[in-house]
Amino acid sequence: MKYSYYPGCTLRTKAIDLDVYARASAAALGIELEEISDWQCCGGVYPLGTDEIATKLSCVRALNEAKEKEQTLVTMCSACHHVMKRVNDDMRNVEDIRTRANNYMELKEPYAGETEVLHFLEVLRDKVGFDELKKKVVKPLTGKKIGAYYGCLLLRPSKLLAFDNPENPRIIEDFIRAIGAEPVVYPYRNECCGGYISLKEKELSKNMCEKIMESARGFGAETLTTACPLCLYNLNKSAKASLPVVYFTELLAEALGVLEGCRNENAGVSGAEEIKEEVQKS
Amino acid sequence: MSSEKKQAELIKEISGVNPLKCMKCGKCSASCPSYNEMDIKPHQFVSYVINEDIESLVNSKSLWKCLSCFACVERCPRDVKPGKLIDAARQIVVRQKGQNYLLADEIPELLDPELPQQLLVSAFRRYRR
Amino acid sequence: MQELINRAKELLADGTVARVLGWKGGDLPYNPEPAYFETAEELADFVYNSFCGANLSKYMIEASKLEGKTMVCLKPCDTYSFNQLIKEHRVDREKAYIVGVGCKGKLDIEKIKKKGVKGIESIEGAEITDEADTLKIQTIYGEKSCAYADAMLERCHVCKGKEHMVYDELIGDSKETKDADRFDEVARIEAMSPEEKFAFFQKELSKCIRCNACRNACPACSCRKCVFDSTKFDSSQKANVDSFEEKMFHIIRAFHVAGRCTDCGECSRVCPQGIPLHLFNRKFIKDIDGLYGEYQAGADTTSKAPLTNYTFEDAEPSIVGKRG
Amino acid sequence: MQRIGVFVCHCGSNIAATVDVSKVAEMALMEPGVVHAEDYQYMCSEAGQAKIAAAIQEKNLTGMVVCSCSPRMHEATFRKAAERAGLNPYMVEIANIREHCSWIHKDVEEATKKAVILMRAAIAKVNLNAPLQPGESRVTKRALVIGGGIAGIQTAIDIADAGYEVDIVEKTPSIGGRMSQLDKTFPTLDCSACILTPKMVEASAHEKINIYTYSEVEKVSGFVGDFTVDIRKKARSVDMDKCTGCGVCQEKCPSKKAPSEFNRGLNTRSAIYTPFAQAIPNVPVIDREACIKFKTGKCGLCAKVCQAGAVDYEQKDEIVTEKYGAIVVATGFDTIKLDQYDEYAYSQSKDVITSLELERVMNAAGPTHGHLERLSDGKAPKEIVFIQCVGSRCSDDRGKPYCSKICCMYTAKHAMLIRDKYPDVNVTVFYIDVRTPGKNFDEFYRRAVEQYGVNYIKGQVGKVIPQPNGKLLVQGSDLLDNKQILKEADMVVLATAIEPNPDVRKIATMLTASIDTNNFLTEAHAKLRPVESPTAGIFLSGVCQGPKDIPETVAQAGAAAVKAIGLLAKDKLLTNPCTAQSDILLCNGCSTCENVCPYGAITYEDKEVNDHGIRETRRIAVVNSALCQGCGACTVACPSGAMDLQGFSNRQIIAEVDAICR
Amino acid sequence: MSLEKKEFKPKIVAFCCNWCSYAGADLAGSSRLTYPADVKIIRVPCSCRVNPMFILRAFEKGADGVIMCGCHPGDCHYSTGNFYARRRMTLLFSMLDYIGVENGRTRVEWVSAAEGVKFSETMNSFVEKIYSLGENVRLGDLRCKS
Repeated sequence: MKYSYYPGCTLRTKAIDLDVYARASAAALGIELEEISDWQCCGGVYPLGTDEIATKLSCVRALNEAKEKEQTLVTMCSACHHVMKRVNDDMRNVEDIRTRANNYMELKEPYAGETEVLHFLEVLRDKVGFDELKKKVVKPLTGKKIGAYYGCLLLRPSKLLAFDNPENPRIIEDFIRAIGAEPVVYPYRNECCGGYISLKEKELSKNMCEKIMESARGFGAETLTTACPLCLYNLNKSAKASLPVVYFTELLAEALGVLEGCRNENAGVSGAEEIKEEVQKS
Repeated sequence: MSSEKKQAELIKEISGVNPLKCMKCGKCSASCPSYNEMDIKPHQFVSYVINEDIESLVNSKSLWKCLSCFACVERCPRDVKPGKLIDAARQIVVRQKGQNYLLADEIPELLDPELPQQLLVSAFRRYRR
Repeated sequence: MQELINRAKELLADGTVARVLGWKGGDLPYNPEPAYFETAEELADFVYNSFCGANLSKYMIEASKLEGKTMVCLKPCDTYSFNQLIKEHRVDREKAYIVGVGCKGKLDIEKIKKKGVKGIESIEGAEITDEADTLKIQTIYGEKSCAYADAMLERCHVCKGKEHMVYDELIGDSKETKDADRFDEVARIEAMSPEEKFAFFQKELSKCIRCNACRNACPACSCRKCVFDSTKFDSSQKANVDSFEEKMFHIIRAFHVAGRCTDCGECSRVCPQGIPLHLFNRKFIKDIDGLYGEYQAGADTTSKAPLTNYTFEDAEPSIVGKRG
Repeated sequence: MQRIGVFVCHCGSNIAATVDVSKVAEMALMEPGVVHAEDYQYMCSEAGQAKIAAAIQEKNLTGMVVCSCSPRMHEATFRKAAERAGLNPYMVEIANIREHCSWIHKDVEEATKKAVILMRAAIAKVNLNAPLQPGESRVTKRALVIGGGIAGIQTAIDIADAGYEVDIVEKTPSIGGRMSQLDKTFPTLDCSACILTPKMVEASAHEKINIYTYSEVEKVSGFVGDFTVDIRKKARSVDMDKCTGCGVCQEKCPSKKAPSEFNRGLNTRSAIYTPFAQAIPNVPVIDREACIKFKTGKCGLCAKVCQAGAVDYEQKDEIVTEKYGAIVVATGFDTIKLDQYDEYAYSQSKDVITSLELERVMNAAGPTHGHLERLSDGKAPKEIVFIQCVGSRCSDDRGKPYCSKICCMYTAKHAMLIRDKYPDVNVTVFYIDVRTPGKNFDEFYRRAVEQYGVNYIKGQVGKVIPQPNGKLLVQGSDLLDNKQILKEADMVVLATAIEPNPDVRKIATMLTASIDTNNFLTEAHAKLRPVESPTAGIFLSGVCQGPKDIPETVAQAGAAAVKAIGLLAKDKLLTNPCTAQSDILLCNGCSTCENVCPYGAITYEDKEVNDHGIRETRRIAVVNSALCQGCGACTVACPSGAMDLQGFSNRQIIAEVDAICR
Repeated sequence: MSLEKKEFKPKIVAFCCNWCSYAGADLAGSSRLTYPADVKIIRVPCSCRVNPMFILRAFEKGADGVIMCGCHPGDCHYSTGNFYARRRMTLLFSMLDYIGVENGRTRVEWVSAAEGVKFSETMNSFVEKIYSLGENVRLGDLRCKS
């Protein structure tokens, strides 16, 4: 199985763990992730305005490359998944956006949403299959009580993302079960962590994350897992954050026995300096 | 057309939302995680657009409290999608020159060592032109 | 041929049949024509050779009304037409004694003439017993030759097979002649631009003189009275004023036989203007096969015809635009 | 040549404001065959009809065109007017210059031009019309009622009381329907069983009523006055004649794990069961999927304990074929599935229930024997939240776009009953609007607020959040106080939208009765014929036509009965003469038309024909005009044009095409 | 023929079944949902009454577009009529496309009695399409054009 892979900006820097574990796990599962060449950042949030075109082009570029390679496009980060799927839907179903975006792009042949976009979790569920995954687990995480934290971007709007039941999702729970751990279902797992608001409204985000943590702990979770670097950041900032938060790929790598191999040299990259530089440039 | 009317039309156009479909059930406000931070509540956005009171809307701090978490969009029984209206109002503000809610100068002090790239680009896109 | 004549004599003699429907020689070596034979003497004129292309099944509509049985010679492809006529209650199976005759591909004299062969006196190699791959043609200008396959009717190149679908007995051997796909031509036209398509059919149909030869030969076109001859649609009996009427005639004709046409190719064979009329029928057959599942009219006498059948999931008419 | 009169209606200003009606009338006179044209304010009025009659008689008209509203509106009116004046009603054609012209166009010149063209098409058609005579068909004096809920029971009793035989076909083992599941009824709070059971008994004891329970309609053919229906009597596995209803089999049955349909799956029942104590007939059925005997071949306990020897494992489904003159659909409703509404945690918590489930919880015969308790732990709740409009009034594709109509009232009822019986339980209702149009309805709701102190909050709930301590956190809006509310509750009750019984689509297809996008059966006219289907002989009773409460259902059931009685009282019916006919000289007898006829109206006969001197016997298609409904499928299937449709003939339609394209 | 270019006013024939589409057109009317006056409706009992002859006849007489509307598949008043109509029209349209007639000139749309909005939208888009295709030169009978 060979896929086009769109890592996204954060997986190059702060969330390099999410990426490294994913690649190691994919390799262990016989999945080849072929990185999109010269990908550009998806923008982190989907531009909601119906007249937004330029902000969607980086996604179109990646989607078109996958189309040309006749591959499914896989994302690891919730936000990239969200933006990519929605832009793809625009290209497929919104004639105005499709026409205008194609006018900008000057592609060999117009892109009309042909590429299939999947989050890596969907690949595990729909392509690999959780039953198959279970068979490949070498170090089951037996006894671990893990709460899935979905947040918003994986689930909503459910009609477009077609990821899982937006109000009572189960894909990560099934994943947790497949790697031998015990999923803890708690009602706040699809509530927002605050998202980008945490840049300027730190308190607001903190309150939200505390609610989530409390709920998860109340139902017996010992660890939380997420697919989103921003969720991870916000949850970790929660003052009463008593639960560790890890990427789902880390759990996967551990279960597949490839974790040690990638406890990596990249650990400890300090992103702040680079970000500051980038900001100065912009 | 008055400028207020024009702006109301612009919001409807950018958002693709027909506010007249709203039946004022309040499910959006019941779902909003930022509700308490907002001066104009999600269900009220619709009325402001219908009444063409865009001035109040663009000056509302609610614009900057919305998380785009799409809970209101997901649950709205009438397909009104208040979150999209809010974003359209936000767009009207940030598309006017110099109206960015996030200034480059203030960024360094908002940063911390763990802060992910994604947060910054997301905030940039929602808050700036 | 002699075997056929002998058998016909026997059947006439023992009273099994009252008459024989076959072919008799024409005024030229290559134009035998359908004929009835009622006595052993008359059978002296009986011929069956590679120019006996005519499909005799349609004659059985009238023959079914006559007293007694008729022995009818049907080639493999003709039997599809006969089956279809049974299905439509147009012929009476009990009134027919079907002798399935062998076929090695029928010849098209126009193809020979197109090769510049003129003043034909006789043609050797066209007898059903001949095994020759080449025809020897005696003309007033001397002997010419022509490969058998090159002179074959278009329909024989896309033959449905040499198996008889319905018969009482079989006489004579057959030889496979299929060497092309019958939908190739249709596909080639489908791939044209609308302008090219229009120009193509405009050119072909402008040759039509509304002589009704196609209609008369077609075994599916067996209405007692054609809609184009009746007053039911205010469309009867007037001279063609414009090219549209030919189009209308041929489209409606093809539509009326859609799902019933066995693709016997008689329409094209008999057209004096050489219009490839089978291209209309084959288009419908190709669409029916593609949209509603493969269907061969006349392969049996019981299946539901595509146009009197449906499924809930049938394609919408908009598929026409989407196929591009 | 026809002598045609053209009558152009102003429809007040509805047409005249946009169409120059006098111009249209003037133009009419230039058309072939037209000998009279006039315009008038309201052609459908008595004065208008008098004008038509006068013209018919004075000008000796042989045909007429009315340029007016849609033929679906007044074609019948004008045909009757023509008939009274001595003109064959089928010589009347309507040009629809209102719905298809004046109402949708603004420019007078453009609309007038179009009106003229529509009129020309109608004139061209009338020129080819021929007088038609309706045929006659007989009426079978027996009615079928599909569905044995309160609607079906009431309809059946009313028809039977008028002296006609009625059969009720009910899918489940007992009649009674949804109403039998209710505890109390609004606005009087009387016990549902107390008022329903006597009706059930009356129906079953009525000498004119025959009840098929555990049965389904399998096939319907025929038409108004003469339907033939196959009814599948599913194998009950118990002999109805022998069973005494003692109940021992149910007691002894070792398989008791099947979810009870009657109690909405909140508890279980035995494999051999009657759905509830007052069931009619009081004869159990064996649920073969749950029965050990049927699953493994062993057991057979029920047969052993049955003293009457009524248990019959060999029983098979049986098909009964009956003839009916009229059919009443009373298939009722169910609540929608809630899998699209997981924000209310229905699938996550046992303490989130639907209102219909609450009915069972409150009922003495229910899973908790009438005690209000949480289904998760059996504890008495202290705080109950009701959420209104769950799945109703949703224009997204999760729910239903309509108001379910009954929820506001039954929620007030529930709130009141709880507060009355358990005064220490707090009840909060989240509502969008409280809708109480009905006699004593608003008073009832106000009583809940004023007398019983039910806390009504205007605002929808966004999410129900199960807490680790087992409570439910309800996050809702208070739109009047402009607050977001977080309320901890012990139970949440969802006023779940109702939808037509899922089987109704299948039944409607068999009946060729039309159905709307929400699966409600369509009425022949929304205002004037609300209990009839557009398909003649089919009548609508109860919620299958639209949401309604019990009083309304009973009223409609009676109305449907009256309509059915009106039909059954006739000895003969006039049939639509717009049927297919085959031209014997053109027919090939090829059977193509027969294959597309949905009514089996076409047969073949050997007929002697004289075709221009040639006499022979031919196989010819013959249309049974009593069966033919006039769809025209055969006319297009026929390659020779032998089959044609009266009133919509090939030449008539072609004349219209020509007139439009002229 | 005058030399000055006349404004193109297309002739469009719409066949509507009595039970669904004609009622849908009535609903469009009573809801005042406009569509161009170029559309003229012919009432037929069912879409299965529409003979390909009628459609070709319309084109012969100068129609620029022909649209047929019926009940949604499965909702036919006569239960199966539109199923047959669907196959007939699919094959006919395919044939017209095959001989080079622009596909946009023919359309089938299923419109229920409740879909006044859809009726009006359908007619608007169909008329728009016909305007974009222009006059029907390929199928028109020149005699009928002035």
